[in-house]
Amino acid sequence: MQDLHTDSLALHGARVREVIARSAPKDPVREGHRAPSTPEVEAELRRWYAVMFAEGLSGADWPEEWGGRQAHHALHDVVTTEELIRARAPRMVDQVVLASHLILQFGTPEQKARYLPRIRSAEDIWCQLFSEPNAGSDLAALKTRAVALGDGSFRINGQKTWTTDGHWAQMGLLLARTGTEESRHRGLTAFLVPMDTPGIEIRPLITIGGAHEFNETFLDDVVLGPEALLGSIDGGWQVAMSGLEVERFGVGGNVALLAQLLDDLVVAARSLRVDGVWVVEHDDVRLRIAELTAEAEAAHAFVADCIETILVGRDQPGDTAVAKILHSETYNRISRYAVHLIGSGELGDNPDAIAAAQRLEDAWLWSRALTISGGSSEVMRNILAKRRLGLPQAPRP
Amino acid sequence: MQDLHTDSLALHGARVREVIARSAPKDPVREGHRAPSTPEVEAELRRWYAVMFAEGLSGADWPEEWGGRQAHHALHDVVTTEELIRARAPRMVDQVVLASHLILQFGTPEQKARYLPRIRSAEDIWCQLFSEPNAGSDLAALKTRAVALGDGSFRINGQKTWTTDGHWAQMGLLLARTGTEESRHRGLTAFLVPMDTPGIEIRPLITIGGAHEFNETFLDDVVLGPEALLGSIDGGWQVAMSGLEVERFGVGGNVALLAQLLDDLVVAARSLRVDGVWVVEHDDVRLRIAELTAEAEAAHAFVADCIETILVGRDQPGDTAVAKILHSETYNRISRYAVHLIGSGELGDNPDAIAAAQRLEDAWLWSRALTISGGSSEVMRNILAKRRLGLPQAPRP
Amino acid sequence: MIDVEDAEILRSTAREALGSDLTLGHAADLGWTGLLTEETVGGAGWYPLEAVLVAMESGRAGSPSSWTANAVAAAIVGSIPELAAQAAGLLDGSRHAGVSLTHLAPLIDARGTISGRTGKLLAEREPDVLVLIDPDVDQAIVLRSDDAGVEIHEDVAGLESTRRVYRAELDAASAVKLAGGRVAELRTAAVLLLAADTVGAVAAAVEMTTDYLRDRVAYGAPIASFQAIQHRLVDLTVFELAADALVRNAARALAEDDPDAPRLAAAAHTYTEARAVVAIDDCIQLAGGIGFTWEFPLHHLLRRASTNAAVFGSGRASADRLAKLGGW
Amino acid sequence: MIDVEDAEILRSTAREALGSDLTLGHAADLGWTGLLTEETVGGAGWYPLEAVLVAMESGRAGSPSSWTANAVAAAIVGSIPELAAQAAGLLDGSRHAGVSLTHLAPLIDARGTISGRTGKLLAEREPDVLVLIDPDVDQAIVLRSDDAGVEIHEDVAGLESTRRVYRAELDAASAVKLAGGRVAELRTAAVLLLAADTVGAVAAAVEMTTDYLRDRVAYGAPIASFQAIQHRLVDLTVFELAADALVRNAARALAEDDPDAPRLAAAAHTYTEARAVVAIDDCIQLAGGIGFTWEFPLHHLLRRASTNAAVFGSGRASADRLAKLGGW
Repeated sequence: MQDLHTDSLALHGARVREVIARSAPKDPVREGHRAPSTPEVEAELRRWYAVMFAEGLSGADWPEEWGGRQAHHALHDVVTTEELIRARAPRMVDQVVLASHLILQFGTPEQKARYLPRIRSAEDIWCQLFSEPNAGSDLAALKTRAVALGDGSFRINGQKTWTTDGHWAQMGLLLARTGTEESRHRGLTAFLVPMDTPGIEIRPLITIGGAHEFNETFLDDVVLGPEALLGSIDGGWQVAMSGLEVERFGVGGNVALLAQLLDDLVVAARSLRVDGVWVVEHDDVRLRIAELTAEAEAAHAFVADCIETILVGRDQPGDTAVAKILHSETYNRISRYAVHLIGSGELGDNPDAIAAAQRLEDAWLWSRALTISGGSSEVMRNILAKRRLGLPQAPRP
Repeated sequence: MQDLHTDSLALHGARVREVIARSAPKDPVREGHRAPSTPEVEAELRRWYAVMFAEGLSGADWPEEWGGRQAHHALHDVVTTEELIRARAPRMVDQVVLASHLILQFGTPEQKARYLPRIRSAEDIWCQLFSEPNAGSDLAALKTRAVALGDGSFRINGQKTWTTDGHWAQMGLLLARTGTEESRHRGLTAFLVPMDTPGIEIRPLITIGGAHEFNETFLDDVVLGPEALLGSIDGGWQVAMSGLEVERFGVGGNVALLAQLLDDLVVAARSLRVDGVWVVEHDDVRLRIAELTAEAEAAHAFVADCIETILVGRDQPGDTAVAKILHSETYNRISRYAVHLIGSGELGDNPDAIAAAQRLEDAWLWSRALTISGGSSEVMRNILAKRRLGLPQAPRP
Repeated sequence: MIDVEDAEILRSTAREALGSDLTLGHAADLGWTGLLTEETVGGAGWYPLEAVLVAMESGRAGSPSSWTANAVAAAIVGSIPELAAQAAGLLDGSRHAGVSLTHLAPLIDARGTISGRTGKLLAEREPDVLVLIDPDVDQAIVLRSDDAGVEIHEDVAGLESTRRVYRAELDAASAVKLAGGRVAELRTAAVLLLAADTVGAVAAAVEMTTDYLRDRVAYGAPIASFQAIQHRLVDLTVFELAADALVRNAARALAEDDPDAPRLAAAAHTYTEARAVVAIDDCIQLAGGIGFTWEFPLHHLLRRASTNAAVFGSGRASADRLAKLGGW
Repeated sequence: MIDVEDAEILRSTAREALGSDLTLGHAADLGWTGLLTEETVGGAGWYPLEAVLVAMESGRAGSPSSWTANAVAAAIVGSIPELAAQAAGLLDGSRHAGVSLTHLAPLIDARGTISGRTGKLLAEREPDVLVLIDPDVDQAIVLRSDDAGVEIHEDVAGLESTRRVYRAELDAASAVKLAGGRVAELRTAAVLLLAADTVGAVAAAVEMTTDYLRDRVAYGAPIASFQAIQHRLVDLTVFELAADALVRNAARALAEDDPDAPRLAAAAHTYTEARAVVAIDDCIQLAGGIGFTWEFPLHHLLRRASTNAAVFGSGRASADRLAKLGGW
């Protein structure tokens, strides 16, 4: 497998670098500060997303009739992500990727024709309306109700939270309850919702890093026509679970972030004096950085392995949960140690060191998004206990 | 309170040191190798225990009629334990202390008259027959049955495990089920059992340190007369729980062990070359030892505080569980790091360093006894979740 | 020495007072600024344990007040005969102090004036009086913000959100020096007050997280009923209790002029500084999404503990001191 | 390069073979001793990844066999023209090798003979052939136990219980030296084989503990059904999987002559050495009383991982190497 692709991957990497050099926004991305903060930045970002689709840096895995590329291979996306991270260029919005795949899988021909081109042109940014204040990790508990009005349309009432990009998205992917209150995962239905539909109100939810990335979304008598239905009535769980599959390879390229954090840590540490001494001259600091490097290499090795086994169909249950734990918790530990170390000393005036320190602080304050969202580390451990280790469930007598 | 006792405690400490210098066995104790390995060592140990009782290093808290001292204060026992640890002199057997207190609290006048003097003279060593192969931490699950024979006597059948000192004890404190199989903690009864009663068989259970400290005990149609009953029939749980109180101050003096481990670590580290370099010259090693020292000081501070609050009756629920976690887990971490560090280098020929290294190895291999027995760290955390934090129990629908 | 019961009363009184946004003036009215200063110059006497107990409550409340800086500065200023009269303004809260740990030797120029940059100064507003204490030598210097050659500016980098961090740039400033005297004890006290503040922040974070998870339901049960969560909350509590005991134990030793006090203070700082940050970071994880929002107070406590960890010497410096005092 | 499926087959074949007490002779028959030695002198070629996979299984089985020492020694001996003929005895298992990491410069006396004490040599019985590899310089020396001036004795201190640790005292012994050549690759291979053995020991400990707790009942339920226990078992599994992937990744790099291989091997050693011991120690805690008994195999795995951690250089030396190769 590796021999087959090495050349193709190297070529692809070079092409991605070329596209980035030519078209990516000039301001480097900040971890945890991804949503655009001004109309100018937003315009620039949409322009770049359109380029990404046009150049096959996004959506290359779609069917050819919708703009995908025949020569595409899953590893190309891993390479793309790595290159984007290295260049600190904006990556595609996860929710856009999710919506694309679900529309391709569950959408009617009309839905595909209407939404897919608008995704490729970046006219439509998508957000996800799944989580609720009392149903974060436990989606089957969600309460937002969709009542069928008899004419094929639905009236929606409820509250959503953690709506990433909701404040600048045109479209939302909504999960609402069409079954009884007790129906859990059996009574859910998925909808495609224009965010300017009357009755939708968005309020910002500011992160601990001070960024406006997330929102609360209030749905008050929102009426959706039959064309908004994605998949079948009460078939929403299937749609949501299918979405989880999309993220399978996602973590692949992301581990490149760990190497970047370590590079920043070394850059900052080289300019840092703690208690009057250059800190990299201390064994304990050098060895601690080495320890973190080893952790990052372990995460990287596991993820690389994981991609290989998935490609040959020999992955084990829960491999992606293991990858998520390794990546997100190492990301947290590296950035936490770095901020702590830098805070304990005098960084001096080296602009590279100051920039690296700022990135590390951004990363630390963002790190809990990685260990909490998309299934918290605790939920991942529950899943692994059950699926990977096959441990018995606590009896409920 | 402190002013009141400072002088008295200093005097007591001096007296304990004098008694140790005069009478303690010459061979220093090894952690986890406490039970005597030869008849000569056993004789020496019993002689010393008798001295400890005679000199008030043990049993000073008993009522005066049974040999206790009026001027005794709970802090004296803390000082005694500290001094014994510092001198590496044998400490009193926990099970003897336990049996004494339970006989004093629950025993009939005849039982007191019969057993207490034999404890003071060290003719009787006691062991505890509580744990079973399928009821370690969960005593309410124990299965050993005591069937009343109608004439006031009982026939006992079952199996006990983790019988500390069972192989050289004269007496055992037994907990057996007199109620139905489902009676849990309500159907248990305590008995005083001569270990030479027909039907009792003892088999050694060797520790991971290679020591014979524990045993398995098989009870096969063991018949006990009514005089063996301690407390009331079906009142065994009360007896067992009262025993837990005895250990309240136990951890007090024991934290002195942590300081001793750290001293040994420093002694060994001073003679240690790792990868060709004296290891104490490395910042990382010096700071790691400092970290462990800080942990030990934290455990020490909490325990000292705990004793003070217990004495003025302002202790909080679970304080002793916190003390046990801090002491036992710090003991494990210090000894584990020490053995790891020493194993990574060349210790040289300094006999003090070699002896220190051996003690640290003993300590590490013994450390899990501290974190597992007497309520494992996991059980302590369950207790603290419930009693200290008042956390809700998982619902059982 | 304050007994168990009195300590409880002091803590709960302080907690109540800190409930509202307590400023330096209120703290002075409550007598907190005088807890380290001799009675002869208007202080309450030598009460480091009481000061530490109140500092824990300040940390718990995330209080902006910089009364601890005034308490340390008043004691230093009050012990210098030529400045003693100026202690009053620090004790009554009319003047704000900033205290920093700064290697003094490199700052003292040939003419005996002071030039260079100070360490970080933590205060609720720009300080009027600066006290720089050397980490190794028992020496301190006192400067006034309106002295010639003293320029103070706010340090806007860094995580702090409940207080402010300042630096002073000194240019041939004249300063009053204090060598020996009470410098060593007050340096130890200053370390302990920060460690105490951190312990308070941890206590608040752990309690806040525990209370939140007691009510919050997931998968049909309160999150705090899940055993894996319970054990982590217990571990956080055990750390908090041990750190609290260690800081108080060191303060008690300091109050009793026990020669072991500097070693215990170094142990307290070593034990708390990195662990506290990890503990509060773990609280954010346990609290889930809500803990990740700006409105929920956990991140302010995280920022506070993170700043405290290093504003008066790094944890590794304390560990190094602990090693040296231990003789290895 | 071996693919995912072939690797699985190799591992399960090795696991089966190691089920019974496998000695060096059997390992030789299975071709394991030749996995690092060139075909021209009787080896199988350069198969470090395969060797690492089998070493993992050896650690898992707690095997006494010291085939890995023979594999490294045969490759060194086989690459020295004047000794190449002697590789055969190491490859067929008729002679036992001991390999140690030893600073050579201090041992080489003025006449070019060797005097002093070697590092630790891990072997199933007293070795016939000694290979000492320098940690920093790409240099190795080969000695025979029956050479004049070579005295081997068993090192009885330490925790090891499944294999034996030896030392050689050298007194003006004549040795064959090898400079450059394949020394660097084989030193990297030797580190990886030990790290692999450790990963195997962790895997065995975690599986053994998980299986035990699945059946063991407390408070009316299997212990492995308690969530706090489940999460710890998961953490142990995650560590094992990551360590396994890292060791294999480094071995793959070594097989491909990737210049990054020494750095990855240093990372693998850094990552596994202390963590493996902590992980198995935690297994003993989780297993409760039974894990504390001599009969239960956990402590043998603990002793093995503890020995492996340092017998071929310390973890801190690997971390230092990692830092140096990273350029900081």
